[in-house]
Amino acid sequence: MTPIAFDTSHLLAGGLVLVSFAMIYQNRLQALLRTFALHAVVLSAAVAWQAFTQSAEQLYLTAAIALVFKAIIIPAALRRIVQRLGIHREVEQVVGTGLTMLAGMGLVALSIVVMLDVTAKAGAFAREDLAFALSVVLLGLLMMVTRRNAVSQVVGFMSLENGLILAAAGARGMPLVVEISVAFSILIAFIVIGIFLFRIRERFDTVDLHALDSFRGERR
Amino acid sequence: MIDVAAGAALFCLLLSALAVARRGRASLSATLYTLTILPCLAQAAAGLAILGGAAGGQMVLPIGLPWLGAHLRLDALSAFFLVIIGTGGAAISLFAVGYGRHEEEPGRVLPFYPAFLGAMTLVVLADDAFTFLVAWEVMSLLSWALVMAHHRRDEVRSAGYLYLLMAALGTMALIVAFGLLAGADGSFAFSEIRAASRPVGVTALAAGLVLIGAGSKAGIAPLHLWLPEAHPAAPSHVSALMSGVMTKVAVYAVLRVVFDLLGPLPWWASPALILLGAGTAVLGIFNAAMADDMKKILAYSTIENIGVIFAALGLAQAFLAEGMRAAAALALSAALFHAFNHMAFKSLLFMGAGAVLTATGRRDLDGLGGLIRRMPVTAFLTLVAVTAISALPPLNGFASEWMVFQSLLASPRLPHLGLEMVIPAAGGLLALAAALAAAAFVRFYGVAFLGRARSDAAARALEVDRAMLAGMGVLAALCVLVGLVPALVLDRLSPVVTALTGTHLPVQGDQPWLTLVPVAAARSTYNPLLVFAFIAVTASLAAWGAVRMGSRVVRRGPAWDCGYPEPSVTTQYGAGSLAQPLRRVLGPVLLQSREEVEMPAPGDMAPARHRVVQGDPIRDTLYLPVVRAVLWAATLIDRLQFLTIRRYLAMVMATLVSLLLVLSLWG
Amino acid sequence: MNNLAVDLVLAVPALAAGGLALLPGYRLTAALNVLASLVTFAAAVALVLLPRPAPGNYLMVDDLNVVFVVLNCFVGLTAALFSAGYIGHEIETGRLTPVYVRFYHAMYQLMMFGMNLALVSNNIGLMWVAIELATLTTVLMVGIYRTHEALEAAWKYFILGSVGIALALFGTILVYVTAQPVVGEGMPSMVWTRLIAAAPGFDPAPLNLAFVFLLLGYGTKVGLVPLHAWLPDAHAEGPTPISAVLSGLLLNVALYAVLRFKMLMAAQPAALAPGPLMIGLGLLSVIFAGLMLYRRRDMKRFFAYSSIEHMGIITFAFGIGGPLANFAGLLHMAMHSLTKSAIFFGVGHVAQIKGTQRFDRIGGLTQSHPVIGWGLALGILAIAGMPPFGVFLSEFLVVTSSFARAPALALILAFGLLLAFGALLMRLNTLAFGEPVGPQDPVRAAPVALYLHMALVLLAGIALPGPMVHWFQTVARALG
Amino acid sequence: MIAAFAIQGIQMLLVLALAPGLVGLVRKVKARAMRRRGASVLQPYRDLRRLMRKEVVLADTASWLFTATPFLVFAATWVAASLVPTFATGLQFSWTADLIAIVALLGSGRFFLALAGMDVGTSFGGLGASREVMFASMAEPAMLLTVFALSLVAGSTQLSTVVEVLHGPPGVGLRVSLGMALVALIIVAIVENGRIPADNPATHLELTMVHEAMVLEYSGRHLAMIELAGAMKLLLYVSLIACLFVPWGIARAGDGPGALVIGVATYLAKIAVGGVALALFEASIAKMRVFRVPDYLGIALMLGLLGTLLLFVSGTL
Repeated sequence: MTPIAFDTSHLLAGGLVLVSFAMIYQNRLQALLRTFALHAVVLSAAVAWQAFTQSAEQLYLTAAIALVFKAIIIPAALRRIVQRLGIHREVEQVVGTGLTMLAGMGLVALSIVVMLDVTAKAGAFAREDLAFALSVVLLGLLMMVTRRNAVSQVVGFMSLENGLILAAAGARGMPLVVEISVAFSILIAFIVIGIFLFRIRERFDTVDLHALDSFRGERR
Repeated sequence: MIDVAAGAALFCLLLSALAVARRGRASLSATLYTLTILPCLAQAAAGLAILGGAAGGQMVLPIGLPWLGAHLRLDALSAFFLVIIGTGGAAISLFAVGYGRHEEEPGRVLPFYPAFLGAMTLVVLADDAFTFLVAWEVMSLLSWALVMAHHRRDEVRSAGYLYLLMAALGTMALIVAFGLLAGADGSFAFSEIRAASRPVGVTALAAGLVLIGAGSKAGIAPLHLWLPEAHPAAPSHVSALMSGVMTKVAVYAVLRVVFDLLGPLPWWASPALILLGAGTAVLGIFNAAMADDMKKILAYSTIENIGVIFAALGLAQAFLAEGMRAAAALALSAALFHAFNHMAFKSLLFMGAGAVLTATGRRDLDGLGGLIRRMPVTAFLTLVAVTAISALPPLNGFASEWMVFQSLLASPRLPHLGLEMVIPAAGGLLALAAALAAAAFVRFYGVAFLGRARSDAAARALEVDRAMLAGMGVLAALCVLVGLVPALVLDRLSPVVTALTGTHLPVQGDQPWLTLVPVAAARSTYNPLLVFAFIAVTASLAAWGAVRMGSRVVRRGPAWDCGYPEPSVTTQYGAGSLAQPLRRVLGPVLLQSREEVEMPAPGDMAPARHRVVQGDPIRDTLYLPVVRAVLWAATLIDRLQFLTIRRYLAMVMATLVSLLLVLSLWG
Repeated sequence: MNNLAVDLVLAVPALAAGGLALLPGYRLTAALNVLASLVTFAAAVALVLLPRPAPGNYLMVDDLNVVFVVLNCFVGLTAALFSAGYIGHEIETGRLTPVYVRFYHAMYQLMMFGMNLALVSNNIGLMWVAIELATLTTVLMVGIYRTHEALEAAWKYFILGSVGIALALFGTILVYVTAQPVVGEGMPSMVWTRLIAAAPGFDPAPLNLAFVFLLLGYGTKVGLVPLHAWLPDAHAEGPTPISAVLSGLLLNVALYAVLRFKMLMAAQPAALAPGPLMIGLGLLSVIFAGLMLYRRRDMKRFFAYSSIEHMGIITFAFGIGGPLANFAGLLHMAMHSLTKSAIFFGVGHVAQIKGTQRFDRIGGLTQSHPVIGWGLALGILAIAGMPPFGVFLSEFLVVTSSFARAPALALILAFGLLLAFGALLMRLNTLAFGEPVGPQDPVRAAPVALYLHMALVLLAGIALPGPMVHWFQTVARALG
Repeated sequence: MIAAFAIQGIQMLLVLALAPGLVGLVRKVKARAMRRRGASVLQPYRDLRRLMRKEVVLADTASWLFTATPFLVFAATWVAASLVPTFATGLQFSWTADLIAIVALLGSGRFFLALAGMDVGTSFGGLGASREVMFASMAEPAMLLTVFALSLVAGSTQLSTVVEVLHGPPGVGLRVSLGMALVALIIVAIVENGRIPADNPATHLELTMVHEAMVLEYSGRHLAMIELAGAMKLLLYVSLIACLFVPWGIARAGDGPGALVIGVATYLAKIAVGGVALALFEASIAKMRVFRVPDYLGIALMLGLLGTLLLFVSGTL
C-alpha cells in the first residue's frame, strides 16, 4: 500500500471518528441527523477509497449503499418522524456533553491501545483501520447510552453499524457476502425500527424511552 | 440374590405404574398394598440369606451414566439394610392395607408408595455414584410427593418445601463429595473409588460432605429442621416408612461411603461425629418431650435415635483410626443393631399414631386420652413400642442402647486427649437422652392412651381393623423377640461388621442361655431372656400370692384424688402441664423458652394470662439469617428488572469496556 | 455439498414461510405450519440416517450440529403442534386477529429457517446472517400482541439484540482479519472447517479480542448476565409458543455459535483460554438469575429467568472444559431445550385457562387440572435438576467434573443451583398444590407435546442413546 | 451348684425380708431424732399385712395397666435388688444383668409407675408423674455416669466383678473419682427414693409431693406391692453403696459357710448404719422446692461427669 493510499484511508477513518465526536456533541435532533448524514458520507468515502486501493469493485456497491441509504434516505425519514412527532426540543442527555466527550476520548484511547496491542503482527493499515472502527463502534454505543430519546438512540446505533462497515471494508478481501448482508440487515433493521416507531407513535405521545419504560410487566 | 433384590425393586416400580394406570378404582388401595408386601418379603428374605452366608453378586445394567452403566451389587452391608427395608416395608404395607382405606387422597399416595420402597432398595443396591445419587434423590422426591399428599393444608406445603429444599442441599453435598472422590476423569464406580488412594484432607472433606448429605436426610442437628415438619405431614404409614426406614437408608449412605469407600478417617474427625450424634440425641428428645403433636413427638424422637446411631458410628471411627478393631466392631454392631431396632419400634409407633388418627381424627395430645379402654389392642401394641423406645429391659431398645454404652466404656484406651474429653461428655449426653426419652414417652403414652378422654372424638374412638393391627402386631412381636434374643441378631450382623472393620464380635449364639457377651463374661453380660423370665415369674408369683394370701375383693368407685375429685376432664394433666417441669429445667437453654405472666391491674376485669414463649436457637441463628440474606439480596437486585433500555445498554457497554480493559492490561 | 436432507431442512421452512404469508385462514395455516414442521423434522431425521456430505463453503453437517438440528426441528414440530391449539384460543378470545396469525405462521417458519441455517452453516458470515434473521423474526413475534408491554419487550429485545449482533459482527470481522494471512483472502477465511484446520497458525492475540466480541455478541442472544435484559420480557410478553421456541431453541443456537468459536480457540493452544471468561459470565448468570427468581410474580418471566440460569450453567460447564464438563454442557443444552419448552407448553395451557400469568392468581393445578398440573410439576422438578430426568445427569456431571478442577467455583455453582431450586420449588408449591385458585374450566387441548418432551427427558436421564453419547463425546474432545 | 442356687435364693429372700425393716428403722431413728417416740421398727411389716388384707378400691377410669403395674414394679425392683451383692459376690445369676441393666430395671419400674399415675386421669397423678420423670431424667444420667466411673475403675460393668476389684486384693486405693462417684450416688439415691430434701415420703395433701402423688389412687394389695417395692429400692441403694464403697466383709464366690456368716453379719451392720445415717440426714434438713431439685441433681451429674472425665484423662488404667 502506497503511503498516499495509506494516508488517505487513515485520514478518512480518522474523520469518521471525528464526526462521531461531533454527533456526541450535538444536542439538537435536527443537527444530529445532519451530522449523521455527514458520518455516512465520510464512511462512504472511506469505503470507496478502500475499494479503490484494494481494487475490490464490490466495495463500491457498499459505498453506494452507505451513501444512498444512510446519508440520504434514513436521515430524511428520521427527520420526517421527528417533525411528525413534533420533537424539536433539545435532546435530553443523561450526562453533560463535556463529560460524554471525555468518556469518548477514553474509549478511543482504549480502542487504540487494545487494537495496536492485539494486532501487532497485522499490517499497519489493518491495525489503524480496526482501531478507528472500534472507536466508532464504542462511540456509537456511548451515544446510545447517553441519550434518552429513541431517535437519537437509533442514530447512535446506525453510527455503530457504520463503524462495523468501516472495519469490514478495511479487512482485505473480505467476501462480498458480508457487505451485502450488512447492508441488508441494516435495511431490515431500519424497516423494523420504522415499524416500531410507527407503532409506538400509535400508542404513545412520545418516542422518549423514558415513557416507555414506565410500563413494566411486573410493576403494580 | 442380587436378581431377587433388583427384581423386588423393579416390581415396586411396576406397582407404581399399575397404580397410575388404575387410578381412581376403589379396590386399588387394598390390592396395591397387599401386592407391595411381596417384594418386601422377598428382599428381606434375600438379605437374611446373605447375612446367613449366601453369595451376593453384582450386575451392570445398560442405563444410567452412558459410559459406565448402572452398577448394582449386593454385599453384607446392603443385605442388612435390605432386611431393614424389607421388614419395615412389609409390616407397614400390611398396616396400610387397612389404613389406606381411610386415606382422603389415595390418588396422591398410591402411585408413589411402592416406588418409594423400590427407590430405597435401589439406594442400598447401587454400586456406582451416579446410580446411587439417582436412587437417593428419587427416594427424596417420592417421599416428598407422599408428604405433599394432603397438600391443601398450608403446613403440609411448607413442610414439603422445607423438606425438598433440604433434600436438595443434601444431594448437592453428596454430588460434590462424589465429585471430590471420583476425580477429574470421573471414576464413579464404587470399586474405583474404593481402590483409589487420596490425601487425608480429601478423605476428611469428603466424609464431612457425606455427613451433610446423609445427615440432612437422617436428621442430624443442625440439619434436622425439616424432619419434625415433614415426617408428621405425610400419611401415617408413609411417616412410618420415612422415620423408620428412610433414615436408615441415610445411615447406610454414611456406612457405605465413609466406612466402606473412604476407609478409616483421621482420629480427629471422630470426636466431632460423636459429639454431633450425642448432641443431636439430646436436642431431639428434648423437643420430643415438649411437642404436643403425636407424630411430631415421634419425629423428634427419630432425631434422637439417629443421634445415638451416629454417636456409635463416631465411636467406631475413633476405634478404627487407632486400629482397635474389636472395639470398633462393638460400636458398629451397636449402631447397626440400634438402627434395626429403631426401624421396628418407630414404625410401630407411627402406625399406632396412625391408628389413633384413624379412630379419632386427631393427633394433638390434648384432644386424646383414655384410648387404652376404647382401643385396647392398639394401646397394648403401642405400649410395647413405647417401652422399647424408652430403652427399658427386656425389650430391644434397651439391648442396643446397652451395647452403645458398652462401646463407650471400651474407649479409655484411646490415646488422644481430645477423644478422652469428648467421650465422657458424650456418654453423659447419651445417658441424658435415654432418660429424657423415657420422660417423653411417658408423656406421649400417658396423655394419648391413659387418663380420661379429652375430646368427644377420643371418647367415641373404636378399635381399628385387623390389617392395621396385624401390621403393628408383627413389629411388636419383633420388638419383643429381638429384645429377648439379641444374641441371634448380633450374630447375623457379623458379616457386615467384618466387612467394615475386619473383625466381629465373639459369636453370641454359643453362650449359655443366649447371654449377650460383647467382650468378655467378666466385663459385661446381659441376658434379657432371664430378666424377662424373672420378672414374669416374680410378677405372677406376687400377683398370685397377693390374691391368695390377702384379699381378692375389688371395688370400683370414683377416683380418690386426695379427696377433691373434679369431674371435668380438663383437670387432669395434659400435654402442656406434663412438659412444664422439664421445660423449666432445660427449656431456657435448649429452646430459649420463657414463661410470661400477664397480670391485670387490680380492678381490671381482663383475665390474667400465662404464656410460654419458645424459639428454636438453631432455626434463629442458622437458618433465618440465610433466608433473610437471600431475600434481601433478591430484593436488592430486583431493581435490575425495572431499568430503562438505556441503562441496560450501559450494562452491556460496561461489560464490553471492562473486558477490553482487562484484555489490554493483560495482553 | 449436495445432500437432499440438508436442502430440505432449509428449503421447507423457507418455502413454507412464503406460502403461509399468502394463505388465509388460521386453521389451514396452522395445519400447514404443523405439516411443514413435520416435513422438516423428517428431513432432520434423514440427516442423521443418511451418510454425511463433505463440508462445503456454506453448509456442513458434523457431530455437533446434527443433534441440534434434530432437536431444533423436533421442538419446532411440537411447538407448532402446541401453537395450533394455542393460536386457536387466542383468536377466540380476540387477542389476535387472523391477519396477524397469517403473519405469525410465516414468521414462525422463517425463524425455523434462520435457526436451521445457523446450525448447518459452515461459514461464520452466513451463521451471523442466519442468527440475525432468526432474531429479527422473533422480535416481530414478541411484539405481535401490540400491547404496551409487548411492544416495549420487543423494542428492548430489538435494541439490545441489535447491539449484540453488531458486536458479534465485529468479532467475525476480527476472526477474518486474523485468518486472512494464514488461510488467504476471500471466502476460505470464513469457512469454519478451514479455519479450524488452520487455527494453530493464527496469531493468538487478535483471536482473543475476537472471542471477547463474539462471546459478548452472541452471549447477548444467549442471555448471559449482564447482557440478558431483553430475555425475560421477550419471553413474558410474546405468545407462549414463541417463548418456548426462544428458550428452547434460539438460546441454544446462539450458544452453538459461541461453541463453534470456542472450538476455534481450543484449536490454537497459544490463544487465551476462554474458560475464565465463560466461567465468570456463567456463574454471574446462575447467581443473578437464581436471586431474581424469588421476586418474580409473572409465570413466564419467572421461567425466562430460569432459562438464564441454565444458560449460565451451560456456559460455566464449557468454561470449565474437559471431556466430562463439555459433555455435560452439550447434554444440558439438549435437556434444557426439551424441558423448558415443555414447561412453556404447560404454562401456555395454564395461562389460557386462568386468563393470567400471575402466580398469585393461579394455584392448586394438580387438584383442578391433574393432567396439565402434574405435567407442569414434572417439568419444574425436571428443570430444577431432579432425577430421574436428564437435567440431573448433566448437572451431576457439571458439578462433579468442575469440583475436581476448581472446587471453589463448583461450590458457587452448587450454591446457585440451590438458590434457583428454592425459588422453583416455592412457586411449584403454590402453582401445583394447595386449594385451586382462579377459573377451573377444563383444558381444551391435550398436553401431548408436554408429555412427549418429558418422556424424552426421562428417557435421556435413564439411558442416553448410544449415538448421541458418541457424538457428544467427539465434540466434547474438540471443545478442549 | 446347689449351694450357689441356695445363696442366690437366700439373697433374694433376704432383701425381700429386710426391706420393710430398713424403712421401719429409718422411721424410728428419725422419730427419735425429732424427740418423738415413733412407731415400732416392725410397723412397716404390719402395714403391709394390713394392706394385703384390705379390699382394693379401683377408680372407675382405671385400666388394666393400673392393676398390672404394682406387680410389674415389684417384680422389676425385686429382680434388680436380688442382683446386687449383699453379703456375697458371684451370685448364681449375677451375669443376668450388669449395673447398667440394673439401673434400667429400676427405670422400668418408674416408667410404669408414672404411667399408672396418669391412668386414672386425676390432677395429682399427672402432677406426680410429671415431676417424677423430671427428676428421673436428671437422676438417671447422673447414676449412669457414676456407673461409668465405677466400671472404668474396675474395667467391668458386672457388679460382682466391680465389687471384687474394689474389694481387692490388690484393691484400687483411694481415688478422687470414687469419692465423687460416692457423693453422686448418694444424691441420686436420695432423690430416687423420694427422701428429704427431694421429696417427703411421709406427706400427703401437699402440692410438693412427688412419689406419693403418683400412687395416690392405689389401695389394698396394690399399694402393698408398691410400698414393698419402694422399700426394696431403698434397700437396694443402701446395699449398692455398701457393697461398692465399704466392701469389707463381703463373701466371695466359693467361700465357706464361715465367710458367708461374716458376710451376712457385716451386711446387716452396714445397712443399719446406712439407715441411721439416712434418718439423721433427713431429720436435719428441710425439704427443698421442687425446682431446686434439678440443681441438686445437677451437682450429682457434674460429679459423675467429672469423675468419669478424670478417669479418662488420668490414663493410669
